[in-house]
Amino acid sequence: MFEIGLTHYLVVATLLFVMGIFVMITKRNAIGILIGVEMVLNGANINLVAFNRYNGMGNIDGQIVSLFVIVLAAAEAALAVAICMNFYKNLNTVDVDHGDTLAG
Amino acid sequence: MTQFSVPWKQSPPLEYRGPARGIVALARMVYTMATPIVSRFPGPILLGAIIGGTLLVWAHWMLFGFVETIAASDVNGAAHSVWGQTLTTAEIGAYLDAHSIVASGILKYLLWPLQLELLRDLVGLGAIFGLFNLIPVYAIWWERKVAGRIQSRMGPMRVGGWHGWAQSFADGVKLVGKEDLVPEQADAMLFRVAPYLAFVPSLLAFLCLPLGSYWVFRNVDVALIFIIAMVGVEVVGVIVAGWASNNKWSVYGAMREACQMVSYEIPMTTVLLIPIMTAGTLNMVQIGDMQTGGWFSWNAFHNPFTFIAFITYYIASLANCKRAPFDLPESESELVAGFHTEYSGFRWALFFFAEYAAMFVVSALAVTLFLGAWHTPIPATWAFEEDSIVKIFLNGVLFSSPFWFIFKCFIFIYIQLWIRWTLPRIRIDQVLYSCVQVMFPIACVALVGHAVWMVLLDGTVFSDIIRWILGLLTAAVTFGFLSVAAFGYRNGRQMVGYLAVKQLPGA
Amino acid sequence: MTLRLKKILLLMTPLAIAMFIAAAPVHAADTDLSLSDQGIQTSADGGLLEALMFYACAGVILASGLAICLSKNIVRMAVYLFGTLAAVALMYFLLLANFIGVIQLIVYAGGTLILLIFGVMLTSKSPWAKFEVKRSELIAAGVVCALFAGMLLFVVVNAEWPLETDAVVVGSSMTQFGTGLLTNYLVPFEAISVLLLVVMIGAAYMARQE
Amino acid sequence: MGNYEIALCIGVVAPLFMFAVLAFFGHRIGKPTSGWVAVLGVLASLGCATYVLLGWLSATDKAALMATTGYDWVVLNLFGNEMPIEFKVKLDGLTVMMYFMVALVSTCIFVFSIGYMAGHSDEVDGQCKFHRFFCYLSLFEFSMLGLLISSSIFFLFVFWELVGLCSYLLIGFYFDKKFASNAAMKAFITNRVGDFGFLLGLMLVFVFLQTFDLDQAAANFRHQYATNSGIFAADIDILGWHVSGMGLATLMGIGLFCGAMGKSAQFPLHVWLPDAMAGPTPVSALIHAATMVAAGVYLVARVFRLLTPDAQFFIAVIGCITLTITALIAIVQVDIKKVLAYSTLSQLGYMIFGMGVGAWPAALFHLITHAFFKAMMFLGSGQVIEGCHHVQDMRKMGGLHKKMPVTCWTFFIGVLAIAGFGIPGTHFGLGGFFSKDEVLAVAYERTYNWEDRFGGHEKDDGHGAENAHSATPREDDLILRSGKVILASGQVHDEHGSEEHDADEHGADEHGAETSHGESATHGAAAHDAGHGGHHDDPVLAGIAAQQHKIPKWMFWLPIIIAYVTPFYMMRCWWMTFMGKPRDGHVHHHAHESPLMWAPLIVLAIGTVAASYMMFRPQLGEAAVIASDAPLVVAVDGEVPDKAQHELLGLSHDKDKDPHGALIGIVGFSWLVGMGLAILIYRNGLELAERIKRLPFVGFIHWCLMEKLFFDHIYDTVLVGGTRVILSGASNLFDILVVDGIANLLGRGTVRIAEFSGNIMDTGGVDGLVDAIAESTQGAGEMVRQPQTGKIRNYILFGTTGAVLVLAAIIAVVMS
Repeated sequence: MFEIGLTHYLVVATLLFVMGIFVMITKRNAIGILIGVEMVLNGANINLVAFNRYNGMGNIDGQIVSLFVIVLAAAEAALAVAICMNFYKNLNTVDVDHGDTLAG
Repeated sequence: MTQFSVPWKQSPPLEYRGPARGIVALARMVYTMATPIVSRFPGPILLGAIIGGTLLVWAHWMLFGFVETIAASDVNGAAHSVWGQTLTTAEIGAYLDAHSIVASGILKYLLWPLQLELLRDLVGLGAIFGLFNLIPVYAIWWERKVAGRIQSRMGPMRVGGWHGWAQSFADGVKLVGKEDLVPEQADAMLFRVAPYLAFVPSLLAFLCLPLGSYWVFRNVDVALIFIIAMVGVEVVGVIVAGWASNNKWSVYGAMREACQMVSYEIPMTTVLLIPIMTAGTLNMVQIGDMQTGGWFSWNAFHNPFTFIAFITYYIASLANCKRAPFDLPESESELVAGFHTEYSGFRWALFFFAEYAAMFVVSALAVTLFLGAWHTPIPATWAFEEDSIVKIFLNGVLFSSPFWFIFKCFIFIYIQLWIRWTLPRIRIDQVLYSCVQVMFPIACVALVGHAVWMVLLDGTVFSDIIRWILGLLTAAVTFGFLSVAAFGYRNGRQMVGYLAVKQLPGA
Repeated sequence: MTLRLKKILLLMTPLAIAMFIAAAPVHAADTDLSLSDQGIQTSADGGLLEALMFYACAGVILASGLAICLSKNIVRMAVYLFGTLAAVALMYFLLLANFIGVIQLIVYAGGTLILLIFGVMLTSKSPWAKFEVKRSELIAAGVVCALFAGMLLFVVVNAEWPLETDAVVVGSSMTQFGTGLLTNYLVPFEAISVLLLVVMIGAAYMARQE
Repeated sequence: MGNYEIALCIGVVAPLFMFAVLAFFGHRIGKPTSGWVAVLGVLASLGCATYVLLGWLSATDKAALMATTGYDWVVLNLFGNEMPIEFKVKLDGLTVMMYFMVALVSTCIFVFSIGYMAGHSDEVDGQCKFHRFFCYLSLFEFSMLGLLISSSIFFLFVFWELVGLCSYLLIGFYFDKKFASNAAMKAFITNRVGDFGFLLGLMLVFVFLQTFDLDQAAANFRHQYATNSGIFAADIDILGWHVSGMGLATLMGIGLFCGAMGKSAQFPLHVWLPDAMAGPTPVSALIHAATMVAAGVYLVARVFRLLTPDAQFFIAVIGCITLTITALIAIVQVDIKKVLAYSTLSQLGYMIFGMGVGAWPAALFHLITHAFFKAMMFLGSGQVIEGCHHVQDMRKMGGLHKKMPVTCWTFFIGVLAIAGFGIPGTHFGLGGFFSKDEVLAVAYERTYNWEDRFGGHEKDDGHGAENAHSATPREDDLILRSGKVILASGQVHDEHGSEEHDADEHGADEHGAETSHGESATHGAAAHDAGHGGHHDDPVLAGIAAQQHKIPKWMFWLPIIIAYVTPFYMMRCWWMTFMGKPRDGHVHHHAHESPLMWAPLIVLAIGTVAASYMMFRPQLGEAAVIASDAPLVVAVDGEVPDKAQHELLGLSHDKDKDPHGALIGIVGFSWLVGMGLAILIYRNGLELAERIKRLPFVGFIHWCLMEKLFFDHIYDTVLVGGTRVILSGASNLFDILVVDGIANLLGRGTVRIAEFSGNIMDTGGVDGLVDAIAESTQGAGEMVRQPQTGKIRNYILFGTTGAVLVLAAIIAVVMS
């Protein structure tokens, strides 16, 4: 119980990941979906760093990859917010359920 | 003295619930009981506060140094001597065992708190929290005095005694006693949380701020980025506050704050890369330790690019802690009070604490990275070398102590105040223009130039010549400025200086 | 609901301070003779303190995550996300990844989150605009996610991870990051820089005024 | 880094800084000032160059100066070992001289440009392009100087491409003119062809020599040759063509030379340079006469140690062809800048030819003298063009010497210099007289004196009893043979050390004796291997060079003939422009010259005269040659005062075999003949020339030459047209045969089947079946359509569901 190991971190990461998916599914606001994506990425990142800590063979590859993930997440957020603004400009709402004009 | 009578009806005492009740009662008690005492003995209390604070920090340092040494001396030769000799817990234990002292077991037991980091951490936290609270209190008082002098008036003079030194304490007590209003249409939860979101990061930044080689709570290898991150995170609180107020002026303030902060972080971080490149580390203690040996060896005078970087950083830092002329988020002439329009009482005070602490933090970054950190302008080799306790004390105060650090920081805080009360506020588009089209190119040029300089010129005689020229130039400008100010003060008895006094109407 | 979340969030502040104190590495002398002298932690404290910090951290992460799931207000969600991100950063400190921790703070909490809130402000018509989700959808999502979480947890708990118990656990140093980025990871590093440029141009293009 | 390296770097960076200033603030700085800003940058370069040059000339221990430290720019982990790509400043005589030359010439040209561009820069929509011009020029200056100080081929390539870019930008400076933008594109594409070869050579260097550093590469090359490993051990098939190790090394050399072919506009790729005259005239002077085109020669000089004899022969052939055809074309050109362009091509051909035959210092000497006088002449032509209001046709000029005396007489100095004016047998002469003479002298050696010098020794010593001197027979063989090779003065100094060199007559006899024994090279090589690791005169490369071919006779006689042609067309150009009677009153009336523009001309004229005598100042001559990295330089000094020095240079003692003696008879007075002929023909205007042109066969030749020997037509037809034809033909064929065929087949088959079975099926119970299929399809579509809600959240939900199912399946499989 008081000996914290890899599994503990993985459990937290898993829960965060699944909650992110839940957020993505249940939020109709585009920004809300973005928040869900960030949660998913964070969950994955915890995994990377935790594996690096407990099974890292003395190097920091996991941390470098998680650094890349953070940077990519920032880029993705910038682009996604721009997309949201465009969405808002075109449809006058950020409700993603209105973005189904191409559906058959 | 004209005595005012109260022309309106006295409002009934406000009703408070929960813990606020106790706090308010305490505040009232302090106000009623302390005011007569404070106004009667202002000098001793001020002196006592300063000495007490210093002693607190001093004790913290001693404890640190001692434990530090004991912890570090396991590495061969790395130990610094405490009181003239090196000690480790192992050595002490071995000594006790070897001499078969009767009470060795008990003594060893008594030594154990030294190994418990929690104890010294608590002491350190106390010191930091004290520092964190004292700095805004005196900075606010000082700002009012400076503003007064710049506007040819006296500023607060009453509370306390000598130049109203206790004004901020009185204000604090007043603010705690004020009613905690939440607008009806506001998002109450976020409205209440926001001040803490602004306040806590500023406090956390102090954890990594070194006031000396040993005067640091946590010597973290990524301290510099951590502090920048904390300064940047503070903005979340401001935005949330503006949004949660449900007031269009507040939202405007918050939006301005958001885009201003995000933009200005880029040039600021870019120029901060320059001292990082020079030092090759993100560890603030190491960066500071590299700048020993007088003001020629300070990073700002390393080459022209670092000098440019220093100035660029300082301007960007003004924008980053929303000081004039970049105080768009709270511009009182357009937005009432910007993001904290709806705030009152203690929560309002939290924002001010955050702001003034952030001012100190960015000044401390400027000092640590560019202006020799805690080192004296004159080389430390000039220190007294003898062992008498007075000399050691002087040595500590004059040559390697937080004295210099805080002194330099307050110089920069003073410049911030000075700018605020002399320069007009600029428009938001001008703010963004100056960031993207002026500061950022300058920062990039300085970065590239510094890199080239480091590769080509470091360690050559050119570099030294440039360094001397820059250092002497700055010293000459500073000295000349001080001379002019002193001359003006001497002749006009006014802070604003002789020449300005001559121009005043009626002079 | 709101009251409890408020208390959780208010509890976060002293908690964050305490956890940073405990998680930050042991400071040492100014010479650079060893890793610990450079402020780099060589092993976690272990024991009770670490466990307490971990549980506090995990608690904040999960509580604010849950709050995001349940919240209807987008700005509140963003603020809860801030709690998650900060707690994840603290978790990185616990995992001896100081640099990743501060980068998480500066990029995620300082940059991405502000961008999100900015987006919210620019796109919301009224501060209280809410989009309700159908109950059936909520139930479906809940069931699927619960199943997913259960299975993943089952795998995570039952899997036997190869652990290096005897290897020395060393915290990351900036030198390692620099060398790594400029040798083994040079190509992704360059690719990401190009990508960032593209994203910058793309975002500016998409969000421009017509 | 020492002070000199830093000075060189500052000199490189200063124009870059000015480039940045002009790029960002140029439009604010304004019209004349931005030019002066650029001049400031290049003056800084000139100051640094002068500082370094003086320091270099006065230094006693040059080897110590050359030992520079570098910085690892990036460390590649390839082939299992670490390969640093180093940024290092190359500091040797070649760099110092070239650097100084480039800085000086460009300073003059920058100043000139301020005057010139004042009238030429407002041509696009009234938009001021003045600062843009100087912006590009500064960038070019940066790239060119950077090219000169690069110690690694990699950085050399980087700067190489940068100068190419600047050339493109500046040729297309008047991009609103169709011909200018076309010329820019042509130059760029042609250069790409050459650079492709360069890149291939670079890859071979990278793969086989495993380094980019020039010195290191040369050392590796030598080592690989000595041990018969690496590239020499390669035995590969390229597209079924078997290539031996030596062949691959030759390919590498030719590949590297391809870059020079592109930049220096050598024979197959020479077509871009005349078109590049579309750029402003100062650009032509700076880039397309003095510096960038010479960079090709510089490149060959730098990689000389990596060239096999076959590669050298290839280079010589290319140079020979270039110098011949372009000089012939130059005879008939009427555009003043075109004449200068073709003469530049011809002179570049001389340089490349000199490199190819091994006249390393002579070619560089010619490069430097040529840079001065050709830049001067181009500026003079710019002055004329500016003065005559953009008239470039020489037929409309004439009699300008009264209107623009300074231009006229400085131009005349240039004509004399390129024509090789001088009194044979004395020290009186100008530029080309000395430099071209040396190239030709070496060619003479290689043509007529080669066999009898080396044939005998190969038999006697090569496989003889002296093998015991060295480690491997292969190396030994080479060393012994290299001892007989004529060595450049600089190399002689190196072998004996500088102190011996100072005592000239003492060292000379000794050396002469040693040379005949064939041991001195062994001795020197041992000393040098210990010291510089494959520096100047390593015996192995010398050995490679010793296998050089005896060049065929036409390769000696063609340059000789062209030496007569050159004075002719240059004099024709000068006379048509400045002398005689004015042929166009309007043009003549407006002609004038301005001080800002003729002052640089005078500086360059002085430079021309001074550079002519460079070889005779021991210090300067050494500066160009000493301690530079030519492995084997077959050099014949222009004038050899006494017998001792004669021996020192390794020339034969007999009077009848002295190349200079022979050359006096052959080309000594070529300048007189050529120029005299030109004056005779053009003395009285153009009538005589017209009459000559009307002669039967001459007319045909004239037409051929006017059409530039059809190179452009050939390229246009064969390459461009061929590509078009092949592609369009192939696509047509594909369309007709494959696409149409399949479509027709399917269509026809469908029609047949429908005809055959349609009636039966239709009338049968097919309708019901079809209806059933349609119904079921629609039903299935409806069913499938349900989850396709178009809502992103639903897709995520379905995706997650899928993941859950897959995970469940996996768990089930694993658990069971």
